[in-house]
Amino acid sequence: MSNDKEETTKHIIEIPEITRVEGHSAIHVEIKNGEVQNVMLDVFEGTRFFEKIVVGHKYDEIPHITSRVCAICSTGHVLASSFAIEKIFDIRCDEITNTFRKIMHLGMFIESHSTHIYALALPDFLGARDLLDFGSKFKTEFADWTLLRNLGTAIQSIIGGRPFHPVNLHVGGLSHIPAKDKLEALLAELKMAKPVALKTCELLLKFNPPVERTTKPLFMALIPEDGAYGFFGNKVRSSNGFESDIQNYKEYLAEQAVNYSHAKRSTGQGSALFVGAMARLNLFGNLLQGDASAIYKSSPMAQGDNNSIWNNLAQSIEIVHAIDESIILIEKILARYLEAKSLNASHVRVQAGTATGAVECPRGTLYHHYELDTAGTILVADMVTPSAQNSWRIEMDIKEAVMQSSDIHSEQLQNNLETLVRAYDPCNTCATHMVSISYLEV
Amino acid sequence: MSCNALKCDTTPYMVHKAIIRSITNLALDNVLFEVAVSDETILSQCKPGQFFQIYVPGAGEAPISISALSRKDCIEFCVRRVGRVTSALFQLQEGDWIGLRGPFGNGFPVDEMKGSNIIMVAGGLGVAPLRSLWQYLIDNRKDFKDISLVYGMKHSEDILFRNEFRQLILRHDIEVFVAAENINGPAVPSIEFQIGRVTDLLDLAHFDQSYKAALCGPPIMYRFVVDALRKRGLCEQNIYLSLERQMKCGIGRCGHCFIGGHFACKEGPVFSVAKLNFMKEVVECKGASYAD
Amino acid sequence: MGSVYAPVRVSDQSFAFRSVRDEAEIAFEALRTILPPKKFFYPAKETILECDGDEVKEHIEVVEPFAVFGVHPCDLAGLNALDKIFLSTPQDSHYQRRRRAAFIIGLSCLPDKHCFCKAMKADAPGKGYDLFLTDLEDKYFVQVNNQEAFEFILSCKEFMHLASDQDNQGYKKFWNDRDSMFEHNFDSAQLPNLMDLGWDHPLWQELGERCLSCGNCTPVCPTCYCFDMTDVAMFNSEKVEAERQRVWDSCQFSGFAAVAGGENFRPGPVDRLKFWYRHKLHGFEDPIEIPSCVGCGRCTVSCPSGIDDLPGVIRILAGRPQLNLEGEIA
Amino acid sequence: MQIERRLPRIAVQGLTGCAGELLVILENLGSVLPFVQVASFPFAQSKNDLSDIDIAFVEGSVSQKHDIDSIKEIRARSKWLVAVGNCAVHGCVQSSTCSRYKAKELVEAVYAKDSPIEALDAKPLSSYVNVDVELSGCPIDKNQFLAVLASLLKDHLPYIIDRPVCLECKMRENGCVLIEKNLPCLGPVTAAGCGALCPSFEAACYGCFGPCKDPQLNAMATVLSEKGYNLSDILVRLGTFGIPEQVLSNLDVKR
Ligand SMILES: Cc1cc2nc3c(=O)[nH]c(=O)nc-3n(C[C@H](O)[C@H](O)[C@H](O)COP(=O)(O)OP(=O)(O)OC[C@H]3O[C@@H](n4cnc5c(N)ncnc54)[C@H](O)[C@@H]3O)c2cc1C
Ligand code: SF4
Ligand code: SF4
Ligand code: SF4
Repeated sequence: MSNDKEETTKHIIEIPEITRVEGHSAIHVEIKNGEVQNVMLDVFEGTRFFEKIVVGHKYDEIPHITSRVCAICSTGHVLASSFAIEKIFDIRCDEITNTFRKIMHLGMFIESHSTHIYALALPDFLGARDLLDFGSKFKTEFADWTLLRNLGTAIQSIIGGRPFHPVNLHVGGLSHIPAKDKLEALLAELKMAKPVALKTCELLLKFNPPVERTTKPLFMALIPEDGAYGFFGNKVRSSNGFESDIQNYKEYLAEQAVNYSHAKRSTGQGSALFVGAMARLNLFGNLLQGDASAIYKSSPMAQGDNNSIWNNLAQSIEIVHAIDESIILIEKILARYLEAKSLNASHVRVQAGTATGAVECPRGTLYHHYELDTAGTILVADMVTPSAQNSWRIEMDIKEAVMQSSDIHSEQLQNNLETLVRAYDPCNTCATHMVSISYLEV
Repeated sequence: MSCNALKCDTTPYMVHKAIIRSITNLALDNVLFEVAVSDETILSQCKPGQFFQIYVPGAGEAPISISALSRKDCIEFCVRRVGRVTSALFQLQEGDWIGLRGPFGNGFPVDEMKGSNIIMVAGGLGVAPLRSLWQYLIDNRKDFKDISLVYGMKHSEDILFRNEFRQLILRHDIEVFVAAENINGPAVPSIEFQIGRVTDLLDLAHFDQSYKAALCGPPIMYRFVVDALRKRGLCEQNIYLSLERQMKCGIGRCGHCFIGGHFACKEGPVFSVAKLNFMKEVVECKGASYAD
Repeated sequence: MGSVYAPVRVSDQSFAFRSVRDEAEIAFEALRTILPPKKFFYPAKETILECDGDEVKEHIEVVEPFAVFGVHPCDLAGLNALDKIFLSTPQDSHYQRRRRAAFIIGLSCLPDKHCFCKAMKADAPGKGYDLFLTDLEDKYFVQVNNQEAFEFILSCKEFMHLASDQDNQGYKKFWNDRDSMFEHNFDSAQLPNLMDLGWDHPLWQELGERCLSCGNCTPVCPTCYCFDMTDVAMFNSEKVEAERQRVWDSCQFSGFAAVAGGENFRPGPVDRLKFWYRHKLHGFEDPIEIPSCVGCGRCTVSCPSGIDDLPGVIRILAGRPQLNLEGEIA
Repeated sequence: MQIERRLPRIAVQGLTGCAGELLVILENLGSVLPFVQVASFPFAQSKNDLSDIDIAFVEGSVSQKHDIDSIKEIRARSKWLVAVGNCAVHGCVQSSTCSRYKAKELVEAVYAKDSPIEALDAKPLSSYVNVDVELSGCPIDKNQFLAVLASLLKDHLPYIIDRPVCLECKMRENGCVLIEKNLPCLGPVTAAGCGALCPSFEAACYGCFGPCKDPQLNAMATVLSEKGYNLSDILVRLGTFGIPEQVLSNLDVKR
């Protein structure tokens, strides 16, 4: 804090914790002589040290342990860690296993995106005080959320065993092949949910950004592995044309620990990154099919509007995609159901090595990196979460918004900031959690 | 389809609804519930030393001894708060209902005890079931010879039934001794505490091998008291003790109260030491043992 | 029409009674299922009473008639033992209701190395079945036990013919041959005495140290019946209600004999294991005055620690040439 | 005069955890809303009031000073305090690590040398305050949660099963993966509640509900080492979801 007493009036304005985000954090805005000096995203969720937690554990325990980083994207952590370890062991899962994994992952997208859109973001737009108020005043929307969320949890429960922290996904494959009749029931549920997903997009298309965006963000996402819109891959691309193998993630994502927060933050080749649904659409939206493609093309995003508020819409488009894609994938499995094979642990050839695995999670790219010894025990681990990648960008957005504002103490600005931050769907449990704002006037 | 009868029995776990008539605080976490029972047959079956399963809806059942019969249609239960069911019971108020099943088990063999000298030894909450026995003895005073009552507890302030003890002490046809390991809390007028354990009191009490003894207290007490009684020449056949076990059904099904192959709920909870001697496991399980 | 239950394969080595719709689903080769048929009559968890605010009522489960196919002699003996427990006075209406709804079709079997029903005198189809089928390779020899079963037979006459002399011979041969296939043969009449004499045998300590107290041995046993009763509060549309539930318990769990005041009458696995063996080999002074084991071998195959080798334990208690326990387990 | 009956006030708070329990509670809120007033649930609503709480559900372990303050405040303001989830009951994965490393070492390894981040050893709630009910699970089972809430609304202590997973596994009639596949199933020493989920998916239980009552760890380690697992690996595995390091280091495994 400054001791420059002459030019400053000192006071601190405390704004209650930003709620309705997954976690605890605060935003400090430092203002000097009316100029924003510094914006600090302080994640005050307790530290959990996952990079160290896994060390000394056997490879087969890793997906189950890392899933505990975050309930909401647990499936993503399970898959990213499995991919990394499978690379070390040089295992290639058969196509049906991969298909199951894809459906499971899509289930997570449906659950996570719908919960974010309806329970966390939408109450702002609709003018509901909070979720409970929202539940009583907007019964249809509440029912739509329940339907979509139940669909997401059903997919994850049938394939993974429970709504999150799946028990059926392991390094090398699935321990149990889900029953045919359950998959058939899922198909019916998916088809029923489709109109609701379309409705969600329409709803979000109507909401206009609360604040202007002035700078162009740097988007980054995994290049989908099989040429169609998807969430698995081994290379990234960013909106400035940069491409790299994920194994070089340390070089292009300089991760730094900042002294005001428990969350580490990443930079993309030195500048603030934007990852997540909007980044994926921006980079690979042209790969979408069917309804998802049509909605995307008609959205402001396709016209080059980069306001981060459209991340909500981007998520709803991904729900449409996830539903269509799941239907295709389940039908594919049902056609070849008898070929499905469960994991036989003795076929996993354990060997030493180092590798990186990544998946696109609802909030952005998630990296897991491991070094194993010959017995399959973890020696070194590293994880880079989407929230860590977005945090700098969030700080910049806040700075922009505060600078645009005529009255930095207005309730309107406060609300706008909350809305803005929430649009990133920051899940600090992964790096950590989210948000209270205090202005620090120096 | 082994049987063609159309009607099935009703469940043996059905409870009888009874209303709490009064609630009296006896000591910290010890309360006397007076419960009105409308069913005459239940009341007429009750014997000293038997127990009921008391049901608090939503919380569960716990076996609780009959502490007395009162006002013609009431049963008194003295309950200590220790866990789920007993805590739930403590939330209830006069006028609320509870469920009862019972009476279960064999109580003290009052018929066999007739015509004898009797000594009763109570430790702590063990006084609750013995109370039903001494009330019976007093009601049928002429059927029994000399009667002694020995009651020990850890802290004097935990004494239960203090008014009743005052009255017992005033009677001349029953010898009463009360002891506490620590004297604390406000004095309890007209009750003279010895400092020590029940075993110390036994040295004071006048009794000999002709006595029959009824015991109730924690397992550790049994070990010492039975030894002392044996030394004074009491025959093992004539020493009765009431055993505490987990009991979920009261009708010899749930298996929790098995001791040495016997169901404590059906054949007990009162056993003679002579009988327990032939039940392997009682001796084996140190906690339950009176003779190590 | 109620369901038909029969053994189906649930894993590499295990079978379970499940509802079947097609003969192809049935695993005729199943020797022992994970749970014995007791689960149909005395389910792992059932509601006994319902309580909504002021009313307590018996929960009366409407049981549709159902058939259980493929019940082997040891399991029939197990059911007879449970009948004696649950149908003694006061009768357990919940058990009774299910028992009456069942049509039981027994099936002959050939023993493996874990079977010792012969020693426990539970190896022949005695009672407790409606029909009993003996597998004579190209046909079944059917025994009919009551009027209802007889009526059933009449209803499917076209598949039946009256047993010929040759069939009778075949039947006798089957059971004679089977009789000679048992590895374990000992005199079960001596078991209570062996158990008493072996009460302080060092074996218990050895077994207890390996015991996981996981309780796998009791639910699988056709004659284990201990239970817990708990009240579960729950929400319905307007109020909070409660149910009184009966759930399987196991004497192997550490809280089984604990009472208030911190006393636990069987605090360690050694005490608990010995208690269980006593029940199985000695029996209780309960309505079954026989050792409460029917020799099905389930406890042996479902103990993850490999210590519930009943025949092995019996041999050791009997003082037969000391077996290497480790060897037996492996 | 009609006095409006006040609905019991509940609070749902998170300390350091993965938000799993918050999510389970959020997803099941619909069925309990008629019975309670949600006074505080920062995860789901903006206006929160932590005063005069009847039942507080707290997720997460105590891992920093801020958590200590929060849990003490919640304790002081609520009648019933329920620890939900493995983090709040046992400390979960982060606590197992804290017993293997010093907190400072962890900060340095994950952040930077001389990082100002203040981390405490992750501990369950009961290390700091008196907890009335502990409902473990990672995540908690929704039916167990509803039963706990229903009991507490009647002011009764809930019944929570403390027996091993094996019991539920047998009830579901799974083939035992420890016996049949030699997988390192921790079901025998893990508290039930999940319905034996992993074995029902033909996988080994990894202990996410925390230890059952009086787990026989010596015997568990013996059985696994006989199956060829390395003893030190077994101990690390056992410790993952809440068996304290001190307990494991005192085991006396034969072999
Ligand atoms: C014949 C008989 C007569 C009795 N008479 C009386 C009486 O007159 N008055 C009276 O106050 N009490 C009496 N008791 C004791 C009383 O039944 C118990 O205190 C009561 O059952 C406790 O129930 P609860 O639900 O309140 O406690 P619980 O919640 O069951 O717990 C109490 C304690 O019991 C132990 N415990 C119980 N079940 C388990 C388990 N599954 N695992 C581990 N530990 C367990 C624990 O130590 C626990 O702390 C009697 C008991 C018997 C058998
Ligand atoms: S004790 Fe074992 S062998 Fe005997 S009946 Fe029970 S499970 Fe079968
Ligand atoms: S699979 Fe695991 S939980 Fe199931 S019985 Fe075997 S050891 Fe127990
Ligand atoms: S089986 Fe074990 S690891 Fe799996 S969900 Fe249950 S407690 Fe958790």
